[in-house]
Amino acid sequence: MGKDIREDIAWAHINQDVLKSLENPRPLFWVIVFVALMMFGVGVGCEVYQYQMGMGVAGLNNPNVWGLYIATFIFWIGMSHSGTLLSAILHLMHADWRKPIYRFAEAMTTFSLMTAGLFVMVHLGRLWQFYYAVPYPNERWTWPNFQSPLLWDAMAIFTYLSSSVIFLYVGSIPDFAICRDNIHPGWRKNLYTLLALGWEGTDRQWRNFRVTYLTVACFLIPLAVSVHSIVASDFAMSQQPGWHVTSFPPYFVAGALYSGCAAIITLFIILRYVFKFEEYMTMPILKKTVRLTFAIAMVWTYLNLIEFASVWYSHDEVAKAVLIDKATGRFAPFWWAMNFCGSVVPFTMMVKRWQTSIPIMFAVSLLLNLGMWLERWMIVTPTFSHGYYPWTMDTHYWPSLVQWGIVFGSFGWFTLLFMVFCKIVPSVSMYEVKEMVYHRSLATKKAELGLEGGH
Amino acid sequence: MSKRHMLALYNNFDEAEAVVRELRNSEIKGFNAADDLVVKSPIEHPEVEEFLGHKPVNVQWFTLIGALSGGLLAFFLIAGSQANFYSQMKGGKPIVPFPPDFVLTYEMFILGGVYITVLGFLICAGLPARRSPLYSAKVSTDQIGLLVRVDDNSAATLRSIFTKHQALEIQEEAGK
Amino acid sequence: MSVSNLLENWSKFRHTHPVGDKGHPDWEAYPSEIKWAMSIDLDACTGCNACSVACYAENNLPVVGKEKYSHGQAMHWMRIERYWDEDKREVPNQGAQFLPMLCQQCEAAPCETVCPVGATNHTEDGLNSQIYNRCIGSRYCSANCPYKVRYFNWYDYPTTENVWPAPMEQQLNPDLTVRGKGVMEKCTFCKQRTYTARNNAKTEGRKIHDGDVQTACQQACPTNAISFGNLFDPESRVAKQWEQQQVELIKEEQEKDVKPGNNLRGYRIFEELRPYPSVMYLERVRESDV
Amino acid sequence: MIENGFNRRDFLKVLGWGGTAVALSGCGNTSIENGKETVVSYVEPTDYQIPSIGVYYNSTCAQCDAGCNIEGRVREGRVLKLEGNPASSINRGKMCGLGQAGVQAHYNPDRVTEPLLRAGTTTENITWEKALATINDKLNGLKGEEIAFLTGGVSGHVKVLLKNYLDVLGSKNHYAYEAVSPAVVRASNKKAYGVEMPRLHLDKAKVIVSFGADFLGAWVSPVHFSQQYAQFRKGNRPEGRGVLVQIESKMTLTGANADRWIPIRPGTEGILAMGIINALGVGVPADVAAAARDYTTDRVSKDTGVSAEQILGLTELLKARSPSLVLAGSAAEGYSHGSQNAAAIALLNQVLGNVGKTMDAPANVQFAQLTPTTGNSLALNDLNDVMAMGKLKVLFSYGVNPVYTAPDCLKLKDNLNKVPFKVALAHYLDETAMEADLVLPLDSALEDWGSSVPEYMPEPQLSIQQPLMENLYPNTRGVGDILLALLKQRHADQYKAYEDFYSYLRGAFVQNKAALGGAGADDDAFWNETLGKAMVKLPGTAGSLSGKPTVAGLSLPATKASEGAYPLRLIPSVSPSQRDGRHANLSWLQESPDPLTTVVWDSWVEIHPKTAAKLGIVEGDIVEVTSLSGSIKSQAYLFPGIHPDAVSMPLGYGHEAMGRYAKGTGANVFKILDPLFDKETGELAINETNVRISKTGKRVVIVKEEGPNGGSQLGRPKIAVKVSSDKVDLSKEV
Repeated sequence: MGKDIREDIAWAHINQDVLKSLENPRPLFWVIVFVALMMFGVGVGCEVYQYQMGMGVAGLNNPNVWGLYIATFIFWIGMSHSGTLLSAILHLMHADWRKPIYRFAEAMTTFSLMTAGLFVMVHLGRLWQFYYAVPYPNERWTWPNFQSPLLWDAMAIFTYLSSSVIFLYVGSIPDFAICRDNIHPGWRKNLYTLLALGWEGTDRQWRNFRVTYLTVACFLIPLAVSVHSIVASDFAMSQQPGWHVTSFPPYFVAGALYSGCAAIITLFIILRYVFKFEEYMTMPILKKTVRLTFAIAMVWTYLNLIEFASVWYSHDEVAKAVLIDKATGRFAPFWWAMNFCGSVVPFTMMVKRWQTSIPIMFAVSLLLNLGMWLERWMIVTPTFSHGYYPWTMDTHYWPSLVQWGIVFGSFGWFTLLFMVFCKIVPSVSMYEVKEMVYHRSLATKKAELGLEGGH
Repeated sequence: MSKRHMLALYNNFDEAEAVVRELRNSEIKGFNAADDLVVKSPIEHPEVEEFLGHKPVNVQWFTLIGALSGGLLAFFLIAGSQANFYSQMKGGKPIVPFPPDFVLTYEMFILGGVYITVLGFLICAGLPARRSPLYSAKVSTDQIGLLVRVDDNSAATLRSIFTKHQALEIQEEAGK
Repeated sequence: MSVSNLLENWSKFRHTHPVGDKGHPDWEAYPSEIKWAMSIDLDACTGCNACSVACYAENNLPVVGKEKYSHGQAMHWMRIERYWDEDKREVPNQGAQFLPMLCQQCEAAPCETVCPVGATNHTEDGLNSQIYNRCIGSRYCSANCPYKVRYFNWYDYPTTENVWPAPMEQQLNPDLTVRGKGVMEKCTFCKQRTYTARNNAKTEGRKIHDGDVQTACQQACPTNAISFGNLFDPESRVAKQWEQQQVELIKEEQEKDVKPGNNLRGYRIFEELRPYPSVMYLERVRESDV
Repeated sequence: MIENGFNRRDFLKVLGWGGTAVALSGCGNTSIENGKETVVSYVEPTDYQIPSIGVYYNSTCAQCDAGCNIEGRVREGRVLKLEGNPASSINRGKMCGLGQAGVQAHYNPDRVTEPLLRAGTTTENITWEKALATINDKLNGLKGEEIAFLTGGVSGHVKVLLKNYLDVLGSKNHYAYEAVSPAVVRASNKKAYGVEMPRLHLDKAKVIVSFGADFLGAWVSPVHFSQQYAQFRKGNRPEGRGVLVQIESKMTLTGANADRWIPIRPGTEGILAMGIINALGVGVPADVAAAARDYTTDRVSKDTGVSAEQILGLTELLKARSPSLVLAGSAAEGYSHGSQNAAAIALLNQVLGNVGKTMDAPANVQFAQLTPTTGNSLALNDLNDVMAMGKLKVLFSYGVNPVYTAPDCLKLKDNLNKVPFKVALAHYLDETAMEADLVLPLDSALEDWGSSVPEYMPEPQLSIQQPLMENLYPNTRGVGDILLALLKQRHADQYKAYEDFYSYLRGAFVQNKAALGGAGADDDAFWNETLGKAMVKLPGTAGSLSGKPTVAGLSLPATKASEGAYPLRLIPSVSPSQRDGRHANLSWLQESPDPLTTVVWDSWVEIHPKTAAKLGIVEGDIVEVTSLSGSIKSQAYLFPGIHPDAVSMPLGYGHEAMGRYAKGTGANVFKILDPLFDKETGELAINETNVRISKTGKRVVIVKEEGPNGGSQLGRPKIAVKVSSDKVDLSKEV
């Protein structure tokens, strides 16, 4: 069992430790960047081919008009939610243990949203006309269709992405100032000078900063909920069996938080190892994150069961048939794997000893994420393969290598963005760690005084 | 009378607080604690506000205006464009349907709110700003800075107060 | 944007379509006197595929070839489905059942509302239009179509080998486009024909008569199983058939179906999903005395 | 990007300005500026070529022998679409898929465009002068019997010219060959009714019992019969809704539309017909009754596999509802006792008193020289024998593809090579044209002039085939023009008045205008009016059906026990779109799913699920179908609509040449047919071949329209709904 952050850690030491992560990349860093670049290259290659030839090369067909692209899109959108959870919700709740880990979680939000946005593009049959979906006054005198959940989706993602970027940036300004003050002169210093906007930590700046940060956090919470509800609306607003479910929005939101938390555990472990952040990303934090994840896992499990139950007890025979098909048909292995990964694997998190076991939690978090990806796939594909119309059902459908390639590439893209982020933005929020340490030491002091005073 | 800036660095908030309280209580000519004193700190510390006395924050007004105008803009833009583009007739649906418009209004409400809040933050916090000449990188590390603007005459008084409270460092700069 | 336009259209805030198939209450004021509809008599349909081939000829449908067909990428706007009886009979001694399935031109179409760019809309003559130029290929319409009768251009068929090798491109009908890759397409009720007929009627200053326009499938059908026309015109064959079969357009459940023992055979597929399809089918009859 | 595929500029080139606005509104790059060809506007448009307005010209469909009257939609000089001619008594404005695909035959990318001369292994393009001169050279000094013409069924003025040419050459060798033809039924009809093709009135029958006559799919004149069928099914006609009973071993399209489809053991159709006669009891002439006495219901049931209950039920139905119509089709006639089957079925029809009610005689047409010479498969046997003996020196072939359609056992290809000079008049380089020494490229049916008299027509008529557009290729010629040119080589003086076949045809019509309903009219006016309609009524006298029920010569063989080595009967099926394979290169037809199996772009082996289970075959298994004469491989399709003792494969697939869409698509069933012939007519007994099925171990996913549910509606209500006739009131229907 690791120790929590030492309360007597020197603030200068915090600066040093974190700033170290920004400089002098280790070989491992370059290896990861290279691998990520290769993966991304595969994805780009597949996309170029698909762009040239048409969507047919993705192996999509008449009933299966959406494939892995939409499933993976939801996956990435979902992953973005944990950043908001950690930085906004826990911020409002004054859970100080979020402080060392929220920065990279927020970055994850931003980058997974950017990745998700790519999938919207990749999915379009006429990518070169994507701007038709953008609402702006134009010479064509046309507007997008505001009734379409896809448009709500685009709008929600745009709002979410830009708000997240702003949130991430605003929250990093004091840290940029630290970087500015400590980094050797050169382009990086200039960059940080620019990014810090002349931040000096004056009382006026801090005062406004606090209110702004709180306000944006307040906005982000309903926004995050609305984003995934809207993604759920893409499905729930349609008439298709297996999608037309009232509980979809909360189900999606829970799934989103779930996959995001799992991803945070994964990244937590990786960053902790790569940047030697053992002092900040401590075991108690991991433990808290794991417990939170477990709680969300149970919420998700519940909503998952609700979904099955509401289908099962409805009189919608077709939806029921889709459910049976999920459990017994061609996609049954994946469906059962999803249930296993999503609802059974998290029970390992109940074992106290394992909650802080790095290898176990790493494996578990990966499994959870796999389960969440499968969940999205199992939402999208079986409904297409087994829709209302018996004649057009298609059980032979299997995504082509192009689809897999682009999905694969998206992980490379995400990793690449994250790697670049790690070297530019401090992945641990220095000033907030200081705050945390400060408040904790104050509390300890008070407690000691209280004890001495005796009542 | 020319003014000069002085920056004193302290190890912790307690010391800084003691200095500020003393400065606020003392009557130094050409120095008004409310206007001429700036506390620079590496972390946000709510108590700073307490010992500095109440100072208003106006960001929320930006928020209110931003959110409302975002929402209104969205609704009228969407409803207006739908009503203007009659050919987008959807079987079984009104030309201007409220439920979907509400979703977008909601999103734009938040978008406007966030954008204008941040704009308000920049305005209220005076960012981006030139850095003041008296700045120490130690402030962003672990020390508390007290930046004062004072008449040349009173500089010595202040310096003595700073020193009394074990200032780690005192920087001075001739004023304008 | 213009204010007058805006106010005028705002005043049409409530939908103009769908309206009752008996005609709009204020018929004169109604912008369109046309609601195209179809009825298909499954007892007459022999499943011969003539309609489907006619559709290929009329509407520039690409022939995708074996490989793409095997991937489920066929482009037949009009497909003939063949069903067997499901009562576990050992031999299909009542033959097969054929069902020509085409876009049902729903009045409350699930596809229309979901298109992000408004590429599929409702026309004044009650069709479910598809604007190829506007389509960005999100395929949401197809995802939401319960009948799966929307067909996506998975490839750029005009430049695909052996789709229209020279000189086959000369057969293409210039009255409508050849669709490029990435757009959705579907049955239009032979839009080019209805449009011409409406124009001709307008030129001659008269209303459309029944028989002014035939769809390609209807025209080819050797057994006249398909009838097509204006549902608002009480003289049209299609209106008479709907009337006789007591099928009403804006109903998710027909009154006759609630009453037991009706001896009518008109029905619409997935009526209960409330898309108000414009195609009525007549049940296939099988002799009870054999 | 694929080169030389579709070129938008080509598409525009023929359009002129009028069409560009419409044509350009599609998607993708629409630049026409990068081409160097000139777009010519119609400053002075040709008559009837109004830019962007479609003009309709009447003509006659040449896709099958039904000879439907069509109208072609022509825009900017291109024919775009074929539609039925509403004035026609044959098809009344309707058209089948096969006919629609006629435009694809016209615009086919694999047409022969130049005369080809083969010398050894090399092929060279030659001029028409050289081609005709070569023919003349080769014919010089030959005796009449050394020259032969192999054609399909022909009629009209081409037939006249052909006969004239053969006369000139002193040859009597005109072999009219159709691989799939109702030749046995013709013969038995001739015997029973006195005519080969009596007129049928399906619309007047209350019951139709069809022994394998696929009149809705591929039999004789399907579009015409479909129209009658639609009437027959109408609940509001005086007779009420008709009942269709189809008896066959493999479900045809007609069988799929039957109220009762009765699978029967292959070859026992005649026995069932006799069984029904026996069961009828009353009203049967004594001699017939005596002959039918042996066919007790029990025995018939045992022989045919049709339950006694069903036989009696059917008998009752026929008794109760009269008039009825009993038809014999290819499924019944394709056996070595096919004529006997057909005779027994005709006998049943006669006994039921349908002659004169639902069946009557065709009119006797005045111009006998124009009436069709119908093809049969006997002709090929005869020709094959002659070739085998090496007697032929020059063989012309037109409209047939015997190298493809002849069973391997005939060794036709070897025998063909014994003919020193073979001329093929061809649209495509099909298998036969590949063997020919000289290939003469033909105009498409939409470019050519011609006239025809359909074999089956409700009213006597002479149909005109006229060009719907200019020749796509400068060096193709019409068959009439070729014959005329060949005749001119011999008798230039007699034909010098006719510059080309068009003037010949016009002359022929104008000369007989009085008989063709144009008495007293101006020549030009008559001709123009005739062309406008593209058909004229032929004068004719009412015919009558002769003959009364007779059992003379009727002997049905006992059913054979299935043979050990080849236990299954192979029933080659004639699909409505592929027929005998002559249209295999039309992509619309390849992509148009088979109505029953919904398979596209390939052939298949229909096996009853029970049989398949016994053999361990599942759908998609590549199976080898082996007969005494050879074997082919194809994919297995489990099909409930087939007798368990039979397997079926569609004809028309498995071309080795003919073009990009036909070549290599599926397997050719003709190849493995055994040399078994109908005893009376000598026709190839197409259903007589026995086969065995073995798995090859390979399995594919069948490419078909039908989804994985195999045509099940999964219990969803209201998709394709069927209702029992007592639950519905049809009499008030509109």
